[in-house]
Amino acid sequence: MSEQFEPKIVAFFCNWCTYTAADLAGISRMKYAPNVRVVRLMCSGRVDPQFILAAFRDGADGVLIGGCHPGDCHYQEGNYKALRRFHLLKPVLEEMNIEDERFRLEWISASEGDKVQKVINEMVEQITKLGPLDLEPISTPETLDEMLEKEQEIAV
Amino acid sequence: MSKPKVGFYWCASCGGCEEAVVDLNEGVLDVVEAVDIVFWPVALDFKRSDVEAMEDGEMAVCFINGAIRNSEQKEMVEILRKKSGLIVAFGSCSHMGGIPGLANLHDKESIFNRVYHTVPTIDNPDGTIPQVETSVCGTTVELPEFWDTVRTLNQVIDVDYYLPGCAPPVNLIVGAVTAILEGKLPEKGAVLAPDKALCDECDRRESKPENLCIDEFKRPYQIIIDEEECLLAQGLLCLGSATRAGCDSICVKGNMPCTGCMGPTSRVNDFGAKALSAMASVANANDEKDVKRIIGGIADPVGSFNKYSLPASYLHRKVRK
Amino acid sequence: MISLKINGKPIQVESGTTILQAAKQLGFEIPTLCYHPQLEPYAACRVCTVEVKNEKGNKLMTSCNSIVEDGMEVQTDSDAVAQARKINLQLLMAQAPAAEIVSEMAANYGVGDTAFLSENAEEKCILCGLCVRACEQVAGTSAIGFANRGKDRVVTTPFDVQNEACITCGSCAFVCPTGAITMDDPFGREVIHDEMTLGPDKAITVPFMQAVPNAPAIDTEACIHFKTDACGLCAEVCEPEAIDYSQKDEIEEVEVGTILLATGFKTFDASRIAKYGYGKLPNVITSLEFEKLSNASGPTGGDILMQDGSVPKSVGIIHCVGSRDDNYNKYCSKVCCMYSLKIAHLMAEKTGAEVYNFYIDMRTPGKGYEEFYERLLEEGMHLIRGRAADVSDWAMNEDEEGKLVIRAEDTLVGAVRRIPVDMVVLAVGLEPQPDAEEIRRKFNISCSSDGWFLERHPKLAPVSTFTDGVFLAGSCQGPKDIPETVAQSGAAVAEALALIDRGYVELEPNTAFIYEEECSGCKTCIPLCPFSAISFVEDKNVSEINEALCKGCGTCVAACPSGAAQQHLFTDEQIFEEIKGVLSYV
Amino acid sequence: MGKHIIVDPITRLEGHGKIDIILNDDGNVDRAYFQVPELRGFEQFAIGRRAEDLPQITSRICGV
Repeated sequence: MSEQFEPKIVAFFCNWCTYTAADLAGISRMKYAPNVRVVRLMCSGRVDPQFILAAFRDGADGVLIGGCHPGDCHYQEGNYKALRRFHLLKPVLEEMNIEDERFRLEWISASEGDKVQKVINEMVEQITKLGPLDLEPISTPETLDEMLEKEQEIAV
Repeated sequence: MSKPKVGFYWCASCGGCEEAVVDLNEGVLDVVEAVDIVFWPVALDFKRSDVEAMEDGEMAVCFINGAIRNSEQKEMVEILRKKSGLIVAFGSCSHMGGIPGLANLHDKESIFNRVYHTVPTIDNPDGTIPQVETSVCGTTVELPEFWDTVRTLNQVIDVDYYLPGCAPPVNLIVGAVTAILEGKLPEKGAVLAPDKALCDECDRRESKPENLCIDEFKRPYQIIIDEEECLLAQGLLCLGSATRAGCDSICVKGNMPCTGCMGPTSRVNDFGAKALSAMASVANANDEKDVKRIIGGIADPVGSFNKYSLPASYLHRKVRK
Repeated sequence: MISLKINGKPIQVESGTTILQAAKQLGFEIPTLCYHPQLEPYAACRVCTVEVKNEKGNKLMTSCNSIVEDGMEVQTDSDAVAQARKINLQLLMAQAPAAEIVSEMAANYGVGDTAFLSENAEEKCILCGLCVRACEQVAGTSAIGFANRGKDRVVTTPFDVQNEACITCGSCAFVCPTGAITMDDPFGREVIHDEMTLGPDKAITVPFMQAVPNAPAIDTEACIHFKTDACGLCAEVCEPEAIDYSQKDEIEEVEVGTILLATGFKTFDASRIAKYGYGKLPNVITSLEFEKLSNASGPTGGDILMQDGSVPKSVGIIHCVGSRDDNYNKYCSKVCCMYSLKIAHLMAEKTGAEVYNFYIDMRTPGKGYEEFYERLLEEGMHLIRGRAADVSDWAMNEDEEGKLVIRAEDTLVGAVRRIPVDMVVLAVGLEPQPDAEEIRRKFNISCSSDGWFLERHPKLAPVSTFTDGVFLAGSCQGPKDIPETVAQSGAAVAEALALIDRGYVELEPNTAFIYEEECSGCKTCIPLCPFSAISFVEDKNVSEINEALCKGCGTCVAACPSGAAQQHLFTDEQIFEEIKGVLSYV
Repeated sequence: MGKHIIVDPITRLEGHGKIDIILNDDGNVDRAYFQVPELRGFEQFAIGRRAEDLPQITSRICGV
């Protein structure tokens, strides 16, 4: 590849802590890798595992969930639910050959703009090293033949 | 007026779906009364060439069961698509990939290697594996191309309706056939089953507590399963809350947890992820260590949550490395 | 009415009055020892003897227990009376040679010594029985009484052993005329620094200074009446008859539209930091105990005294006790720097002692605060920058002998210092109330990780909470000083009034809702809601979300296994499209 | 070069099947091949599943 690989990372940030922290990072003019595409949710507890898998299916190379620190959730316990789902989804991704570094859950409080910067930069660096997530697109009747051709190349 | 023509075909499946048709018992006579079955390999002697000879759209409807995992199946379903007015994906395998879809946790190479080389019962001293074409006596014998990825029917051809279940429950089949005959079909793409989860029709639903929190996930051999109480409340991984109703909860009636063969309800896209979310959410722990302990009690999450739905899920197959 | 004459003066008194009471009404002083107006007279000491003349003739009588009669003529200081008192006093002196009040009284009658034999020169008890009567009539316990007869008579506990009937009320010591009974600190301390409350320590108190309402109340834990059903003196002496023992704490239910939480803080328990010696070393006190000592209406009348009653010559003040410390509380308690400086100033002013402040950083933001700090520097206060390592009574040299030694690194000098002082004041930090978690749950609000109640937004809604209509004021929300508390309380009240005025509550736009026709009644969502907004509708077999309670986090939506729960503004469909959208560009 | 007869699918029995019959010039059967292209890989994907799931999984080898 002549072009430098630029990973796409989808980040689900909770409105109260991590999204605000990302704002703060911006206001503080902290520079971080531009590879993150943020989806704002009210709470990390709203992150449905479907969203994470959908992000991977739709071409994300990594997914980051950002929530309030334990005990700090603005909705009291939403981040704990995120934690539970995270730990059940992890082995699923592992079995599907999706590397550990591609899926992260981080507690970032509204004041931790620097942590947003650090986590994102770290993740981009790690995923750049790993390369693109080579998840085969799901075929449709229209794309099937094209995909089968590719599949044959791989099999040979 | 001639009777509508109907076909049945099977792809990567076990034949259980055909059995489900037979399970109509004497009801099958009414079906035969109402329609002409023009293709059904398990029961009737029609060949591929007979199908190819049909006019396009000649069949009113074709029920196809089984996942699609080789070139022959693709060719067949493509032909059937052309010859049929409606295509109904029949059973979990054509709906979501079904149990054969679990092969998407592996690839062609490892499956061939296992099946033709390392399985203890194999005797294959030359180490041959199936070839698509083999020249024999001046002619060529062909085998279908085995795919790397198992696909659902709608990933290969356009599908009009889905009849879920492994195998589809008889009453749903009757309902579907009646709807087709009476022309009372819902919007294209619909699943011909109730759009509520199984808890709705479960006999044990009243024993499910309102404040269900699970301290430990149990496996069926670890406990003596109470025959009245909600299975999830007993700690068993019952996916009834995520699975479409319509099966009359036969597994739960047999004192075993629901494993999700009917697939998700209409608002859910990825059955496994949603079932996983629901199960993880009720784990009764906030501390990371306790969360890991309780969640760790769910063995084989991929196989448990996507037993019938892996090819239809967002990740649909293992990432190649 | 009874008419009589005392020392020639006529008087009319109610029948049943004693001669002593009648004489008092006329202003004649009759000496007494065993008499107390609130106790039954006993006439044990007999120094109240008077001469009474009636139709039968002259007669010496004890005035404390003799009832007046019509036509009586009483002489309170005739020769016969003086002679009788002399004899009585000599007898009492022999019984209790160490009782100073008796010797003084005897001296008034010209008696220097007793003619009678004395057995115990140390004896103070005159066997007047006041204590026995107080114990019986006031305390209602009879924990002490007379034992033996004649010259062996003593006041003691039954069988002369310690007994549990005693409620340590101190009535006996209070009434004892000779000081034979005292209530002493078992460790011989003149001043007890600990066990201090903010208010006076009597059974009837105003709970604390500046209490609103500023009315006294009975502390039922301390009141004798509530222990033994006796006493009741306060009701006897209270003229407006304001005392009502039957009043009880009542729980009243009040329906309100807004609630203001101002549950405050608790101070850090200094004994948790063992190295500072609080509770073990004498004269190590907390800042709050200093406040009590310094209080003009406190136990020492505002004098700063050490346990032995002397004035300290040098004092160390250790800042940040329990604050800014990874082992205890990480946060800054905000008020301690300023109050420590105030303590330093008062300490120097009241005692003239050398005052050493050990601080980490001097935090004096606020109007006039920095100026106060400057003033202290000019006053010559010692300010040592460095966290004190420990306080010990281990002396390394003569100067440190008998002193408390504070070891600290002086980071400005770059040396470790040992500073011997007489007294150490620990500037304890602020902590959330121990029941904050319970209150939090009750009101469905959040706490920050430190345990302080969490405001809705640190800048945009600093006095609101996540429960509409519940507001925060004061240090339940985090450490703050008085002006800040007053300001915040004002803001909270204004917010509450604004809500009352408006009369309705605005709901979140992003609440969750359930498609009833798709809900299977699996109940997964119900325990997940921290706001108890989801309930189960039995007859429909579906869950239902109360949008007035829902705060819109969406946790239930993410968990709903059939997708029947959705969230306004954040539906699954919207988010899936958003994911597609953010990934659509390169 | 003889004739190549293909019977596809073989019917009225369970499972997919195809028969290739190659006749020699005399019209006699030279070679006959019976194909069962019904490979799904149970041998491989059953590994790693929960033991209690295997009765359910393996019963899907043949449902007839």
